Order: sequence, then C-alpha cells, then structure tokens
Amino acid sequence: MPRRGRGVILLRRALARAFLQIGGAPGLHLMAALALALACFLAGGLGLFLANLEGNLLEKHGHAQFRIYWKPGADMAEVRRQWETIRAMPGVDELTGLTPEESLESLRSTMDEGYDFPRPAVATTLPPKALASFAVRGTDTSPARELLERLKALPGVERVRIAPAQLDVAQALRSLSAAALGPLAGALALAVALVAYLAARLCLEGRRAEVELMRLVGAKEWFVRLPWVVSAALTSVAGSLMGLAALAALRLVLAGRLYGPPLWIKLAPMPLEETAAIVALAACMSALGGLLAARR
Amino acid sequence: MPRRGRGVILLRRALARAFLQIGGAPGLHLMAALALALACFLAGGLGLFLANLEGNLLEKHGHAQFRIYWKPGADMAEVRRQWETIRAMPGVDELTGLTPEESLESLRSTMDEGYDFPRPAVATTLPPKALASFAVRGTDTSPARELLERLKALPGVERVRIAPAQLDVAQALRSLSAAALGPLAGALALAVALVAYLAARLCLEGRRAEVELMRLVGAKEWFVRLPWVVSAALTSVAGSLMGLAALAALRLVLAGRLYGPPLWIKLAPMPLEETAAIVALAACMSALGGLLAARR
Amino acid sequence: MISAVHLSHAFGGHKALQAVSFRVHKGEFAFLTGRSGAGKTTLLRILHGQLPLQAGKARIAGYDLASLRRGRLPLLRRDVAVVFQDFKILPDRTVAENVRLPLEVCGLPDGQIARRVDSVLAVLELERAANLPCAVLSGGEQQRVAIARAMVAGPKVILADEPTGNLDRDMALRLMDVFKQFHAHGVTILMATHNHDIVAATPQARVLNLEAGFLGQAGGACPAGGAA
Amino acid sequence: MISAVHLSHAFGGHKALQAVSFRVHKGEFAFLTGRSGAGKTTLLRILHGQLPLQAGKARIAGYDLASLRRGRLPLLRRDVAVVFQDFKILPDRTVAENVRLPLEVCGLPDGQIARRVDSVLAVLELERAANLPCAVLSGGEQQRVAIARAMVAGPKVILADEPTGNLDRDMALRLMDVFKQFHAHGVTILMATHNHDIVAATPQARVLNLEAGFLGQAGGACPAGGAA
Ligand SMILES: Nc1ncnc2c1ncn2[C@@H]1O[C@H](COP(=O)(O)OP(=O)(O)OP(=O)(O)O)[C@@H](O)[C@H]1O
Ligand SMILES: Nc1ncnc2c1ncn2[C@@H]1O[C@H](COP(=O)(O)OP(=O)(O)OP(=O)(O)O)[C@@H](O)[C@H]1O
Ligand SMILES: [Mg+2]
Ligand SMILES: [Mg+2]
Repeated sequence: MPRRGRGVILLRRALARAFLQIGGAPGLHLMAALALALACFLAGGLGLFLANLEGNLLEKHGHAQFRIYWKPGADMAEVRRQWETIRAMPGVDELTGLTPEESLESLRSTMDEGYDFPRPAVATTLPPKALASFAVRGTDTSPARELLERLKALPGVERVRIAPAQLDVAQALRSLSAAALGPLAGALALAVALVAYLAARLCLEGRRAEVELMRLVGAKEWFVRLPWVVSAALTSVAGSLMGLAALAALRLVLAGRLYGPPLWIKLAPMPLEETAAIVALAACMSALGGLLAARR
Repeated sequence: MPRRGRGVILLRRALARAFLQIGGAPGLHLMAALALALACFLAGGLGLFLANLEGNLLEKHGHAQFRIYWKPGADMAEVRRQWETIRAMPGVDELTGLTPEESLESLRSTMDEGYDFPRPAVATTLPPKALASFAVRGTDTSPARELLERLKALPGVERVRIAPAQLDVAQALRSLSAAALGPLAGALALAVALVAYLAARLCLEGRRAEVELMRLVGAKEWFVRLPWVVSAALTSVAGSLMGLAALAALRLVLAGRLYGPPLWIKLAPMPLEETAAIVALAACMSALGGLLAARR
Repeated sequence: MISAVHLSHAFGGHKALQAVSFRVHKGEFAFLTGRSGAGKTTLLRILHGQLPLQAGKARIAGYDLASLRRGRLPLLRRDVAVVFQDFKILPDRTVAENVRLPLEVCGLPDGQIARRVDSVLAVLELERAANLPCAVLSGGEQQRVAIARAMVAGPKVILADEPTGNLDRDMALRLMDVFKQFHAHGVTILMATHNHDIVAATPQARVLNLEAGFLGQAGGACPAGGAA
Repeated sequence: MISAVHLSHAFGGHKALQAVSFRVHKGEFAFLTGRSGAGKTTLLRILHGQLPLQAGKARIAGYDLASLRRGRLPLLRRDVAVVFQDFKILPDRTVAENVRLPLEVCGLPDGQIARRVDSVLAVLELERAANLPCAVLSGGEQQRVAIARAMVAGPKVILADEPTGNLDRDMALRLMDVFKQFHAHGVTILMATHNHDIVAATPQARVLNLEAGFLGQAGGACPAGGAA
C-alpha cells in the first residue's frame, strides 16, 4: 500500500470519526450546541442592543445646537450672507436660517390648531435667527466653545445660545455606553468560551479511554486529535448559527414593531462581519477546547 | 452500635463527601460556579434592564393627554367650575387649567430668552384651556374615547384634542416590552438550567464508577445521592451569589452615572425577592441535576 | 445459605444459565468451575442482586431474591460481599480508601474502620501500598485490594469471582489460606475459578461445575439440586 | 529484537526495576515470570514507550528507546503490540470494533480490515460475540478480545502481560497454540505470566525470572545481560 493512499484513507477516517462522535452522543452534542446557541443569542442580542443604542444616540444626541440671534430689524441681505459664512465654518453640519416671518410661521405651527397670532404686530418684534448644528466628537468640548466665540463676534449678531443640556446629555450617554460596553463584552466572551469549553470537556470525558487506547495501538497524534477538533468546531458552528438565526428572527419581529407609527426606531441588523466573527470565535474556542481536551 | 448513631454518622459522612467532592475537583467546581455566575449575571442584568425600562416607560408614557379649549373670551368663573368637574371624572389623574394670560406666559417661556410678545394684543386672542392627564391601562382605548365624548359635550367647550401619538407610543412600548420579556425570560431560564445541568453532569461524569461501586458494597440510595445534591446546590449557590454580587456592583456604578445631571434616570436595584428567587432557582436546578446525574 | 432452583438467565437470545439448581450450606466452601462463558459470573451477579431474577428461585443469606424489595438490596449486600472479576476498584483513590468503602457506607465509626482496614491490609500484604492510588498498583496488588474490600466488613457470604487470576501460585495459595481462615470462622464462600491448583489445594471444598449453562456434578460433592 | 542493558525504574522512592539486562533474539519466545509486584508490567511498559527510560538502555524492533523521538513512537507501536494485563478494551464498542482499531489507525483499507478481523476472531473463538459490546462479555472473552487486538495487525513483536489469567486451562493451552503459531511465523514473543502450566507446556520458550526488580536466570536459557 503506498504511503499517499494510506494518508488519504486516514484523513477520511478521521473526518468520519468526527461525525460518528456526534452521532454517537447526539443528545450531548445537541445540548452543547444549544448552550452555545444561547450564549451567542445573548451575546449577539446585547451587542445588537448596544450598537443600536449607540446608533440612535449618535443620530439624536451627537450634536450641539447653537441658536444665533440678530438684532430685530437687521438687514436680511446682510444676514443671509452671514448664514453662508457660518455654514462654511469647521464642524458645522447644518444651518437653518429663519427670517422673522419664518420664525412666526414655525411658532404658529407649534400652537394649537386653529389659532393664529395677530401677524404684523408680532412679526416686527421677532429677530432674524439661525439654528446651527455642530457635531460633537468625544468628550472634548473646546471646539464647541471656540465656535461659540467666533459666532458671537459676527457683526449684527446680538446673542448666541448653545443648548448646553443637550451637549451634556450626548456626552453622558456616550461615556456611559462606552463604560458599559467593555465589561459586558468581556463577560460575554468569557461566557461563550466557558460554555464551549464545558461542552467540549463533557463530550470528551467519556472518551478519554478511547483516545489513550488509540495512541497505544500506534495512532499518530494528528489522527487522534483531528476528530475532536472537527466535531467540536462543527457542533459550535451549528450552535452559534442556531443562536444567531434566533436572534435575527427576533430582530425582524422587533424591527417590524419598532419601525412604524409612532416610534419610528430603526433596528439595524447585525453587520455580516460581526455575525461571521461570532461564529468563527465560537468555532475556534471549541476547536481549541477539543484540541486541549484530547491532549496527552 | 445503635441504629440511630449510625444514621447520624452516615448523614455527617454524606455531607463531608459533598465538601470532599468540591475539594477534590476545585477547578471544575470553580468553573461550574463561574458559568452559573455568568448566567445569573446576564439573566439578572437583562431582567434589571427590562424592569427599569418598564418603570421609566410607565412614568413617562403611560398617560394620554387631552387638551380642552374653551371659546376665546369665555367666562373664567364658569370655566374654573368646569375644571373641577373634569378633575372628578374617572380615570383623570391630573388637570392643569390655563387662563389666556397663563397660556401666553407659558408660550413666552418656550420662546427664546429676551423676547417678549406684544402682550394685550396676543392675550385677548387666546382661549382658556386645560390639560387633562388620563392614565392608560392595557391596550383598551375605549375608556379614553368615552372620556373624549364627555369632554366635548361640556357647555362652552369649543374643541378637545387627544394627543393620539402619545397614547399610541405608550401602548406600543408596553406591548413591545411584554412581547420581548416572555421569550427573553424563557431563553435565560433555559440557559441557567443548561449551564447548571452541564456543570453537574461534568462533575459526575468522572465519578460514575464510584457511585456504582457504593451501591455494590451496600450503600443506601440516599447516602449515594445526597453528596451530589448538596455539592451541586452549594456550587450553584456560590456561583449565583457571585453573579448577582457582580451585577449589584455594576448597578451601583451605573446608577451613580445615570442619576445625575443631565439624565436623572433612576436605576432601581433588583428586588430582594427576585434575587432570592434566582439563587433558589439556580440551587434547585443544580440539585436536581445532581439528583438526576447520580441516578441508577 | 445459598440456594437456587431452576435458575435460568438469558441475554437477548443467548441462554447464559439454564435451569441451574444447587445449594450451598451455611459455612460451606464451594468452587464454581466451568469454561469461559459458562455463566459463572452471571450466576454470581444474580445472587448479588445485580441482575434481575428472570426464571426460577434463589435465596441467599436469608433473603429471597424473588420478593426482595429495592430498599432492602443494600442490606443484602452488606451480608454478601463480592470479589469482582474485573476488580471494580477506584483507580484515583488510595488502597485504604478503596478498602474502607464498605465500612463507610454502613455507618461504622471512624476508629473502628481504621483498625479493621489496617488488619485486613496486613493479612493481604498490602501495607506498603496503603496510601498509593490504586491506578499505580500492579495487577496482583489490585486483585488483592478487591479481595480486601470484600473481606473487611466481615460478611456472612463471600462470592469471589476468579480472585487469583493475576496472582502467582505462591501468592494464590497464601490467599487461599486467608479464605480458609474466614471459612473456619463460619463464613460461607462460593468461589468461581479456573485455577486447578487452588481447587486441588482445598480438599474441604465442594466443586460445582457449570458447563454451558447447565450444572454438572464434580469433585465428589453432595448432589446439587432440590429446593432450598 | 529486544535488548535491555542495566535498565532501572523507580516510582518515587520505590525501585520497581533494578539494573535489569537481558536479550530476546528475533523469533524467540520468552516468558517473563516473577511474583506479584516484581516489575513485569513496568518492564513491558518501558519497552512499549509508555514509561520514560529512566536509566540504562533498551532497544526493541530496531528502535532505540533512549533516542526515540515522540513522533516515531506510533511507528514503534505498530511493530510492537501489547496484550494489556487490564485488557484496555472499550466497553461500549463491539468486539469487532475493538479488534479493528490497530488496523484502522494505520490506514489499512476497509476490505482488508474486515478480512483480517474475521480471521483473528475465528482463531480466538469469538465469532459469536463479534457484534456484542465488550461490556457484556465474560472475563475470559474480554481477555481474548485483548489478545485478538494485539495479533490482528501482524506485529513483529508481541508483549503479552498475563494473557491467560481469566481463562480456564483448556482455553489457555489452546491460546498458547495460537501464540506458538505466530512464533512459528517469526514473531518475537515476550509473555509475562504466573501460570506454571503454560510455561511447562511451552518447552521451546526461555524463561526470564524477575525477582524484586532483579533478573535471575531460569529455564536453562542463555545467559542474560550484555549490550544489544
Ligand atoms: N448483558 C449481556 N448481553 C449479552 N450477553 C451477555 C451479557 N452478559 C453476559 N453475556 C454472555 O453470557 C455468557 C456468560 O457470561 P459469564 O460472564 O457469566 O461467563 P463466565 O462463566 O463468568 O466466563 P469467564 O470465566 O470467562 O469469566 C458469555 O458468553 C457472555 O458473553
Ligand atoms: N506509578 C507508580 N507509582 C508508584 N508505584 C508504582 C507505580 N507503578 C507501579 N508501581 C509499583 O511498582 C511495582 C511493580 O509493579 P508492576 O506492575 O510492574 O508489577 P508486576 O510484576 O506486573 O506485578 P503483577 O504480577 O501483580 O501484575 C508494584 O509494587 C507497584 O505498586
Ligand atoms: Mg466470569
Ligand atoms: Mg503486572
């Protein structure tokens, strides 16, 4: 028998052994897969929640708003030119300019339906104004403060208000989720690893004698260990896919409920790379568990 | 030797065996406890989150608001008497009446600092109004609709607006959290049970021969099983306490950050009964695992 | 002390015991012989309550196996000790821990346990190994641990299944002397064995010869069969 | 084929082998005798690479144990088969599965495996049990499974550790005939045993007598000692 032919037979046999191991203790492997599925479901679920929280926070709170007021009765042509200047300033995302008439209109729209102000009397007393949105990054507020000074220095500008509460909320939520994410991610990775290791150990515990015996009758080390590595990896891939599928189904159901009147919250699916990373992590941890458990 | 004395010796020995089993495989028991700690940490953490979410939702969104407008220039004495009538209606939690002057004042307060309306001109055009808050329970909206009809029928009332968006948000969030809580609680209970069972099985796998042998040399069934039940329960009590302690620590840290400017979110601790329930559940599941694993 | 009437046992289709009848009196010493697979271990396992009684009747040490309730099985096993053919010792426990097990589970105080274990280890020449884990013992040493464990609690009946297979002839004969001492103190002994030397060296014993599940007569002993 | 020079082995403080030297030539049949605990199993385990070489030299089937790399140990074990004193069979696998294991791990095609397994089971009178799980076998049947597994791959050397302890005399002698057939085909055999009958029935074999870790000379064989 040529050496090559035997190698192929051995490889086939090692892989067949992996499947036989699963088939030989289907309950145990199912339980292991289920445990992993649950771990992945929980890990993925928390990750999804945090990622979406972060996303929603960024959208709603990652900006500071400046309100810039000109003197009532200022020249609107001059004011419009200054709006362009502000729009070009670094860090300014968006600028909405409002003439006194537009201010009145927006004020009226916040009033109860059917009510109207005595228009000319009010309009002439309102100042032209602009709402500038400024993106806040990190916890450093000095760029925002600088911008405030620059806006105040514009000719014709009477007052500039920064919405400080909003700025603080954004920063508080950001630092909070940053603080919570680290420990949570750590705890979850540990949980997945532990479950995978426990499951692999359990699968192996009953077969230690077989592993030992195979060595005693002349099996090469790779032939002894490969089935453990493969079956552990297969079990955990199946388990993590199950968990992530359940998570995806939950997300679909929730997304349907959340993205509709009146909440309009968008629940983004987990990115494909993250899904793949979780599956790969679970497979690697389990394969490692198999490799270690089958060691001498 | 009297029968009684032997019974006491046996009981002592069975308990000693429980501790010896833990001491004999400290790594395994530590790992089992850790796995349980993580499961409890995650389960408790999600429970805590959901309970607090529910609490915050109830406080902010569990109410529908009615806006009741009288005709501009209505007799304020008559209007005030009607405010009292509404306050007494069933389901009405709170009523805030606003005279035209008060309406103008509240409008002004929403305006930018430093601006003032031309007062008499505006005030005479505003209607007296009242904001009534109505507690929404469950998903049944008919009591709210009934109330709406009763309010509309009041003499002198021109229009009644219900804030439908707000009512719907409250109900959407309630039904959402109800829908999410069930599957999540189920998944977590399953996870705890699985981890406990896996750990108990693993502890036992290496000792099956001993259990069998004890029976063969004349041990009574209770003496064979008691050590397994006790050690499994001890391990899981230790584990779940560890997990809940970690959770309590996390809550303290988070609560400090959340309940302060600018968020002022209150993070209530887990109720003592729930904590006890989780510990007891984990202990029972493990004890059951021990009992089953040591069966014939 | 031990009696069987028309005892039969089948595993699936394979008849391991066929209508076996015999009687071993209190204080008697009997060998159970027969070629490999004849059903010797099966018979001993039935008598120890490890296998259910399929057909026939059996009594041992005053217990009727047909009507024995589960809860009383431990009591039977305290009176009837077995030396298992495959030893059944715990490899990760020390010799002393293995030997003390039957005393521990019946609630004997620690002091008495230690004394009894020490003396039985001395008799079986295992003192040196007392605190070694059984996994490291030689085959013969492990077999002696199994014998020590069966003897330590002072049972009324000892069922020994091939207790000398891993022992050299000198050690086997020395051990037979120990069994004979127990026998002299009134213990009933039923020993399955292949070893003709020890059968020959024990003239006071009767020989029950199992052949393919049937009980023949050998060793010039009293006729087997008949109700207990 | 097998040679040992001043081989010593100690477990903790206990000296199990003390400067043992001997030589078994290619195609020779040798018995290893000695009382329980003399070190027979220890010696066989060293020769099979299960215990490290602590002191002295040893060669077997062309492999020098002192300089053997880990990766080549499987090759040694394909040439040198062992009948383990405690059988080391997998109780939840069938007889056939246990016996085919050495052929499986060396990559023999399935057809050849089936043929070889069938023939070795026939030789050892185990056909009836081929598809039974080993847990249900009698002691003697299990021992024969262990022997079948050692023989099935056609090794150059067979190290047999007490292979007849659970067999009756007839079966033991029939099995010795099988060993002798292998021997006649050029296989080198080193057999640890307590059984004087089979030693007496094998006049062509040399006897190496281990006593308390020392190798004495017995059976009128060629003098032991000397480098390989
Ligand atoms: N659970 C079982 N299922 C099927 N067959 C069994 C079972 N247990 C035992 N046997 C068979 O019953 C027969 C009798 O077995 P037993 O162990 O009683 O023999 P024995 O006389 O003790 O033999 P030995 O001297 O080899 O130990 C054997 O052929 C064995 O294979
Ligand atoms: N790992 C170990 N640690 C301590 N002592 C050991 C270890 N392995 C073996 N021994 C001791 O070494 C001695 C020799 O054991 P070995 O198994 O070689 O004897 P043997 O000649 O095969 O005896 P038997 O005929 O009873 O099988 C025994 O006393 C045994 O207790
Ligand atoms: Mg038997
Ligand atoms: Mg030995």
